[in-house]
Amino acid sequence: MDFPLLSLIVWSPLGAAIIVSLLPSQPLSVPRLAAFGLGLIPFLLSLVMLAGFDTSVGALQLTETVPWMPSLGVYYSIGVDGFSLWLILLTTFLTPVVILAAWTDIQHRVKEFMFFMLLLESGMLGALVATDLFLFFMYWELMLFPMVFVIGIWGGPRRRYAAIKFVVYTMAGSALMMIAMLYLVLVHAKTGQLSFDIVTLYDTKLSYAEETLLFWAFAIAFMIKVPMVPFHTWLPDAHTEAPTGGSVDLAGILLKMGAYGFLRFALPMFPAAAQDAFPIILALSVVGIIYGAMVAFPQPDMKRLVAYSSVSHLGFVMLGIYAFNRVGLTGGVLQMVNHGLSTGGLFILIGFIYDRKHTRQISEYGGLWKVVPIFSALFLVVTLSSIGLPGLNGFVGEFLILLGAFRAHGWAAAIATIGVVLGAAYMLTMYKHVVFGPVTKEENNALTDLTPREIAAIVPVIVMIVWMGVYPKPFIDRIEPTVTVLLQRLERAGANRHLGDASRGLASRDGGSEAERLAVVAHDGVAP
Amino acid sequence: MNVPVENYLVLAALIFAIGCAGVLTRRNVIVILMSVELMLNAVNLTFVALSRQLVSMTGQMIVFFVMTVAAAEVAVGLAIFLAIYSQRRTVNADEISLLRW
Amino acid sequence: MIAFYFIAILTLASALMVVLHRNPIYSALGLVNTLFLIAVSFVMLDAELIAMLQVIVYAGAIVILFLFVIMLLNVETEVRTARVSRLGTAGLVLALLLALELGVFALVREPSSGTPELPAGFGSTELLAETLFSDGMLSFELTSLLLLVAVVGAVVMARRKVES
Amino acid sequence: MQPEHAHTAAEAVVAATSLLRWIPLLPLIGFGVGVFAASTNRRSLVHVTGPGSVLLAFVVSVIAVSQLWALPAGGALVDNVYTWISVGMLKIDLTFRVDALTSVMLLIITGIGFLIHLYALGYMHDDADEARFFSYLNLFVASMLVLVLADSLPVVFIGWEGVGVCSYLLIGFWYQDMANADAGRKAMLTNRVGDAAFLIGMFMLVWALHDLGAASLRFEDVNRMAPQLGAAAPHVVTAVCLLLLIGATGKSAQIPLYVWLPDAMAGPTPVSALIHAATMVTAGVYMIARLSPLYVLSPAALDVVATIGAVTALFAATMALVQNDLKKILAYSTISQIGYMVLGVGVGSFSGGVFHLMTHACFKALLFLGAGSVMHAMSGELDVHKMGGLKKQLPTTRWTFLVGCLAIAGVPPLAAFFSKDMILEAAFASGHVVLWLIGLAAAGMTAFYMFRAYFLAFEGESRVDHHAAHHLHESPSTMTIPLMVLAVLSIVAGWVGLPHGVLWGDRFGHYLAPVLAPHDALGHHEIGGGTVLLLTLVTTGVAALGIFVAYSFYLKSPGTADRLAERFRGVYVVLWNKYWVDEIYDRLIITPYVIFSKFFWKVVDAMLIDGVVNGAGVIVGKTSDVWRRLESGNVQHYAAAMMLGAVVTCGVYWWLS
Repeated sequence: MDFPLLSLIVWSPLGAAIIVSLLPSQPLSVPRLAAFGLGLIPFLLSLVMLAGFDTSVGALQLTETVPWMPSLGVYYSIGVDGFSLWLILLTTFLTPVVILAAWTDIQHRVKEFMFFMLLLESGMLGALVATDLFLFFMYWELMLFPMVFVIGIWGGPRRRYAAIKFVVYTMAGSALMMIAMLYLVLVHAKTGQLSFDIVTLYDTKLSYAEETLLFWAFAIAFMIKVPMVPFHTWLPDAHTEAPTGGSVDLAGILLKMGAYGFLRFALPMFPAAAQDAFPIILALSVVGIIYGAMVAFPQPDMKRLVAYSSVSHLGFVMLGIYAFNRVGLTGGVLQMVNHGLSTGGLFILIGFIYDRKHTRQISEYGGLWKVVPIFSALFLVVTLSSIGLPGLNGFVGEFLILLGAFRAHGWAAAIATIGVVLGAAYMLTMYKHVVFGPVTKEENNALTDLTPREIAAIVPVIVMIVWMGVYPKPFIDRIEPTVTVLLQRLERAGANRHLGDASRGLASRDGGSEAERLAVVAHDGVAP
Repeated sequence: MNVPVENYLVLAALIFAIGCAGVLTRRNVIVILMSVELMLNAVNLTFVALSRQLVSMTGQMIVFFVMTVAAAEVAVGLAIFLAIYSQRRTVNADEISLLRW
Repeated sequence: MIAFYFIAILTLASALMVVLHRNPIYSALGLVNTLFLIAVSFVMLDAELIAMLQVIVYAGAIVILFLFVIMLLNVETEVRTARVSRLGTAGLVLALLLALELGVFALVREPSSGTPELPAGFGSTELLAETLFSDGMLSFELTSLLLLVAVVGAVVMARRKVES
Repeated sequence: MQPEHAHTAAEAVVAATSLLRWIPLLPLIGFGVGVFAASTNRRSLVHVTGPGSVLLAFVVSVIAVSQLWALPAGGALVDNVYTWISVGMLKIDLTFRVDALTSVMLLIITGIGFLIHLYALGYMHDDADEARFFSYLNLFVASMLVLVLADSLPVVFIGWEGVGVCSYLLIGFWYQDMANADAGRKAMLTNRVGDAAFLIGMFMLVWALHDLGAASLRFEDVNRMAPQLGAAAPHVVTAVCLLLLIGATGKSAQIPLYVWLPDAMAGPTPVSALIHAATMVTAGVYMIARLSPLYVLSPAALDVVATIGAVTALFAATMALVQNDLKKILAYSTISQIGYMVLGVGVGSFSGGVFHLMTHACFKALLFLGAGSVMHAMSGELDVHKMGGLKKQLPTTRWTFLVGCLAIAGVPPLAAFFSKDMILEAAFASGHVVLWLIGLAAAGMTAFYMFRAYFLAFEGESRVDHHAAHHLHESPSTMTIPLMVLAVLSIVAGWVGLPHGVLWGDRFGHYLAPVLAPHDALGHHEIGGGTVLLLTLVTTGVAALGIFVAYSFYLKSPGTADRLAERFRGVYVVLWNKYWVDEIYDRLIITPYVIFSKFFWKVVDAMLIDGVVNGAGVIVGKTSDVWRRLESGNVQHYAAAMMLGAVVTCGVYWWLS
């Protein structure tokens, strides 16, 4: 690639952040407008990237490599493939939306808030495109700290507890990952080449024990981020205390980094160990689906409820990934985007109502349809998307995940399907208590319906929710080739390995893999 | 003029130790700072001695930098003492414990 | 050799005076003395320029600054407390140990094979400048920045006093 | 618009057309307009687009059906819109397909749907949220049309869930009463349980077919591959059929998932008529009929289907006996009648089930709309004991309601006489004599409770309270015209499916035959004409008996019923409390669920996991509390420590070297 488009996408939010920080902070509209306007630039650039994305290729595209610390084998190397493409777009899409949604939510230190949001965007984008472990790790940490500040400065009453919990949880995982990363690089260095490049590291020769240990080190870091039960308790606190913008970015993109980490690093780097880890990860996914849904049910706080629903939904994503077949993996990747949209939308809407009433307690509301019908109708759409109504985005992902998982692990998928019922239970219960019934609180009669600015913020999300539900094919088409590449890698590792019980290998577990592989040939025209 | 380099090194070590003792035993921060200067000079002496032994100007160059840093350190240090004195009416190290838990 | 021992003993004596004398003014005078004597050592080590700088910068500027501040604060003679003397004991022990170690270091290693012949102009301004502006260029520039910061810092600290 | 004929290798003629997509699209556009009208408060707009869009859909449907009829028997119209999901081998197209079975459903949905929309114009006239109502209703029709037009299971599922959501929204339409919102949520959640089973069934089916080399969920493929699948993996067929049946019991309100339907009467009456009587609740029956080639391969699954149908028919009928709320009576009656349909498909008479579905749509919509008309006149009163003698004030409603009652009771020659007969006959013929007896008992009860309601409401002395009596009036013509049309339909709808050998015979079954599994797939022994006649007489006799008992209890000697209730107190209490099924579900499922949820939240999450997390923090804090005392703040202490470090480092270095 001659033109560093991807770099531009990653760095433009940083530039925007710096510009915003140099502007005067009063009147408040200056940083707001500037952040919104500049926040659109990465989105437009990423649309250009989408147009240039080659649908038929599963490998990394638009790659850029510049020596950074060549003596240490560290390169600034970035690229995009089917796993990261939609997450990048989701990031650049959600940031202007969030800025628009947080317009009045943030009243003090507006400039600083906008600075951190844009910095956060840059960090997230960097982590999504990095194909060098060192670079990835740097961005991984870079996206942590703006979020900590966002929670810690603009958060709710328990913001400090939430922020510290978030940092400690994440850093605990990061520490493990860093050790594993260095170990891996040093093992690889025995070949005489010091490299942090992940594609190079994919081929590191590891003993099975080493591979297993390293896999778990990476996996735990990512499991915390996903988050999977029992590493999830930072999420409800962080979500609940964060301001709207923070919650949306947290739910929309940050959580995806865990699952993305599995796809980009843990699975392809340690394919055999990753596959053998399936009983534990699968069990935790299913437990997460049910457990998250159950704990969400009695929550009195809307944001906390949605936070637990994220635990449940991300359990689906992990279930799809661990199906290790084309349908499940594609569904998992798609569901990441879906969850970002629907949960992001929920947080935006809850933020709107919080702006007016300054409480998130479900019991403080009731009968809102009478007072704020537009809000209620939009809330309904997003709620339905969250519970996976066919025709809206949530269904497509859930359907593919469960379909794929059913092939690989029938019982797990069957139990997970119960999560679909439970998901409806807690979402509809919340919706009922907030929107239906008589107006029980006198002061709620004074609530005003959404302003045009707020509608402008939420409608793009709803449009995407409907689009991805009605016509998901363009999304799937761009994910699938990359899934193929990963599957081939996993199957090769499963077949080459002579360790452990052969019947636990992927190839024999998934009876359809032979046919699938043939389908791959027919579909992509590449030899397996 | 053929004093072995070891002699200078021992001399420097002794001066350094004296400086250390000063830093640890005196209460007056100004004297402590002076003792620090002693330690710096001991190091400088080592540098110059070894510079000659190894026939390299780098040692002398570093002494040059050390002097600069020392000058800056004294300027800032004394300014801090002035400020502290104006607030607390003392220049005794054991009476200044802002970092205490 | 005799000259060296003479200078060395004087240096150590004045250094001890810095550390031991209760009156800071005497300490400062001891410091001047020490610095001069070290400058003499520099000359004996063929570092004329450094010796010159030592006299000008240290004896001329820094010690004057010390004296100035001592006068300004009107510091009285130090009174020792029990706490300090306990620490002092520990400090003396530590200092002795350190001296021992460093001395042993210097002596135990293989004795140096005499003093090497020096090229012409070693220690001269010209050669030092050459080193300074080639190898130490960046450090030199950074040092200038450091001095600037120190000046600003000192002024800021001093001004705060006026405000309060 | 002319379909281009494409002759396939198979005998069936499939014609491609792009007409079909307009059938669901038109109500969907109506929905969009409705949303616009609701948000901008243009109520008059939906008066046109609400019923209008459904009328247009009806017209298009009629055109489509006439095109279908132009094709040879067994033909179909297909409209491939676009590829919805495509991953690897799995390709799900959004394709609409009209064959004989779909054509019946299409006409029911758009035809009766239009009548009900028309009725709703009058019924909802005074409601401020009219626009919202019509937009939901249009969305429902669109979803329902997708459900029946779909040519594959996933697309059916779009409609399947779509109608569920519309039902949820419409039951809770008057959201300000929390009871309505609760009823809506209950409906949605109960349905979701079925839907989860539906999904699992779908997954099992598609992978089973995948192993046979044809991963597809198109009905055509499923039904074509069914025999192969049955041979390769008979237990999979049974499992799939049973899972889909659970899905059907949710949507079609059968045991054990019927509990939502009586509560669903909280919605506006047109909704009850359209969704909870005529269309949505029959989706389960439709689905089983659609997959009949699969179901006939598993007699075990079919036996379960038939048993559930028969037991539900009787069970619901007994509960209807003692209800006082007119709409609740109709709700239990609906459950019972759908039980008949499920019984029908369960005993292999798929066309019989669909036939009853069609006739039921007519007379049950009629009955519900009649009840709505009564309710309209009575200012919302639904207790039959507070009515009586309404025939004077509400003549049209009374006559049409009477027709509906006669039709549902199975009085010849009205609709249910033929359809119910056909099912019972099939049950008998297939050797399920017990199920036949159960069905017969339910038929008698049906006649009894319907006429009980009729006599209490329309005949006899007026028990209307003073205030309501003042307002009594016949409904406006937008409401009565649909009633009359439906009354006519309730009379004639049965005539398309006469018993074998009578006049033109079973034209309906004949029409559907190419689509459904053959009647003899289960090995029915043919029963003679004499037996058929005998069975018909028995059924009719039982119905007449039911009507007579109702007459004598409630009209001739009022008070008999109360005495009877006193005499059989235990039975009455059980029926009155609806066998405590709701309470049992509550104790067995909901309460433990809530308790466990709170346990996980408060104990596992807050105490166990956060306890570990916060405990780690506390330990670090306490330890630091000890260590921080080293920080004396005295700079010389720090210097001493540094010095010590230097001494030790040097010492170690010296020691080592």
